[in-house]
Amino acid sequence: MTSLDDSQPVTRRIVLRGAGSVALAGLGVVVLPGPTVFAAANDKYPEDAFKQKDNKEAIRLLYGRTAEPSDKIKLDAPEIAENGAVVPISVSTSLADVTSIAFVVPENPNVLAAYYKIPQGTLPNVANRLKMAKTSNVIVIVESGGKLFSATKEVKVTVGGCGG
Amino acid sequence: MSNSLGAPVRLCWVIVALLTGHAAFAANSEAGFKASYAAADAAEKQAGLLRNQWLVTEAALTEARKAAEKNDFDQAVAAAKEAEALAKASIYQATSEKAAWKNLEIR
Amino acid sequence: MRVHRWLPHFVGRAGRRLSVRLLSISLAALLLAVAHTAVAADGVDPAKDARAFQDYFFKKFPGVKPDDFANGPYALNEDMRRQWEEKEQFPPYEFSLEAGKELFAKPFANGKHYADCFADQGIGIRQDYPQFDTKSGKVITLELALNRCREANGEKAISYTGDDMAALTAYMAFTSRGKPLNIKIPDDPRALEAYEDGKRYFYTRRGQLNFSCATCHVQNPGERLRAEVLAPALGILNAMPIYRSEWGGMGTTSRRFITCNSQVRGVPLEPQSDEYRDLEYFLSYVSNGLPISGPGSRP
Amino acid sequence: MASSIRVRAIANGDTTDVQTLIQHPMDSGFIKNDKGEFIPAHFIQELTFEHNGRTVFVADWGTAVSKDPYVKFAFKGATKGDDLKVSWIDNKGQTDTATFKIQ
Repeated sequence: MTSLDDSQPVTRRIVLRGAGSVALAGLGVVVLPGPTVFAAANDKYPEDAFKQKDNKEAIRLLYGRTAEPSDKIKLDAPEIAENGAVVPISVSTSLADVTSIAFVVPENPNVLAAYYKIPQGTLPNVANRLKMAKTSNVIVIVESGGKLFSATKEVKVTVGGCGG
Repeated sequence: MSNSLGAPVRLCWVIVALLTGHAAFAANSEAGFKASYAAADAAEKQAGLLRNQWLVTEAALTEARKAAEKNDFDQAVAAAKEAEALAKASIYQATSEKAAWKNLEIR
Repeated sequence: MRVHRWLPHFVGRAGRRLSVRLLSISLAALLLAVAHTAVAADGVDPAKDARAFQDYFFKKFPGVKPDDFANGPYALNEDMRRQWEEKEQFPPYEFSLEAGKELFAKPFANGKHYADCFADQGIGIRQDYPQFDTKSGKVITLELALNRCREANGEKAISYTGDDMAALTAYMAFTSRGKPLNIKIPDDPRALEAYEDGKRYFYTRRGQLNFSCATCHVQNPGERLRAEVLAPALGILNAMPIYRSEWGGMGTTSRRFITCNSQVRGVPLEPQSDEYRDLEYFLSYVSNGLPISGPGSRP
Repeated sequence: MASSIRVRAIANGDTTDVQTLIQHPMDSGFIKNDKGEFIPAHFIQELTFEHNGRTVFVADWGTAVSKDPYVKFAFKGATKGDDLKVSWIDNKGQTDTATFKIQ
């Protein structure tokens, strides 16, 4: 993880996330130490972003900036989810220097679903399975060269995953 | 033909009569509840012998018992009457299906 | 009033539309039936039934390869098929399958194994179940055979709807994947009767919704009922047991039958009751020749 | 106890495809049990993949990741026979770690 920190420009996100942890500690929230692999301060689990109910706020807390749409991101998700409890969603992109990928589902109770850190040497392709409470856009945020890009697709959900 | 289609329709009028009729009467007693419940329970047992009980009938019977426990006999009798009507509909269904199932068969 | 009494009040818009359609279908069927009054009680001919049953589905879905019916709704809907194929890369029944393998290998207290109760040590035999037992004159399903095996070896029976039964049958199905279903009806009037009883159960309307198994799985496969794409009856048991996203876990054939009954608002029967065993016998027989695809994953 | 982690890591030339399935309830905290009480949130928060001591992928998850979660990614620089170490920690502090051979 340290090699990533050396090679990437320091973004505001690191500062913000540091501030987030301080705030949490101040509120008496115990941040689990976790195994040594999670040691680096800016690699902490973004707990505050994962609690957000508003997608713009979640993205702001995670990255400290807004994303612009990009046609270089391929977001693959079903038109109609066979069941909201298990919605297969994948993304790939031709954008260069990708450092992270995040999935946001604005209609879920907690809007941020997953945030993937992509070190150098790892391809900017991720597939996962998410819960969707109801019909919603799925927004994928790709951090590339310190900038944020997004792609959006609507997934219809008729049997909700009652979760997220 | 009129026979096959008429029966469920007639049954529904019976339900209407039972439900509306009840509303017009004065408050029901525990004895009235016991009689209605016994009739509903007997019909549901018969549906059971035909292996064709309905979940809604069971729910109405439970509702009747719960209302009776609270001494709400109006509600208890209404629920028991509904249970009886539903049980009778399920008996009708099972009986008519003894021959009617063949119509759906792929041959 | 009639509609109000016999049909769901809360199945959602799509569901209600389908229900209304089903109602008109059922009325039409009723009219048709009456027109032909007194259908002669014709002789039972399972082989002819199976041909007609399979032909019905092959004609209804001319683009679907026969073996693909063992993949249920995924054979019929492209968008769902893609979600399924993605899931099959690392299927959600993986953990159950491993648990089943362990359970199957674990000896009973008396030192014997499940394997000792089955032909070929229980490996690659799923396609032969259910069987008709000419001694007892009854249908023996795989789930029943597993519990009989336990009891014969001094162990308590396990739940027909629980995770252990699902895991055991998942493993046994997995070792039989691709083998064509091969259900036999021996020359015994009781076997024919069991088959016919199963057939009658399959086509009989029940529950407050007045649906038969066939209403959904013969007349309307590929249609959506609420969000679900209805599976074709042909090959439906070949995929058992299944991981259902709706259940968030595994389910046996017993669990599936019970769920079907409650979904039409009927009181389900006891698992492995004679009716369910006969139903499994009929439904398996008419899918003879289709490959075992279980364990499966379904929405 | 069998490991909660299943991994298929396959090297194709320079690129290794990794698929992972983890046995975990991923309770969101928004679902009620049969008694009508909310089932407390219980979900994996961080899942880490290491190859030769180098972190190659980190998944931070919230409550919206499906039960028995699945993730697929690919990275460069590994060869067949290398070890891939996978570990997770959930919001209750429970963890699991397992090491797999790249095939």
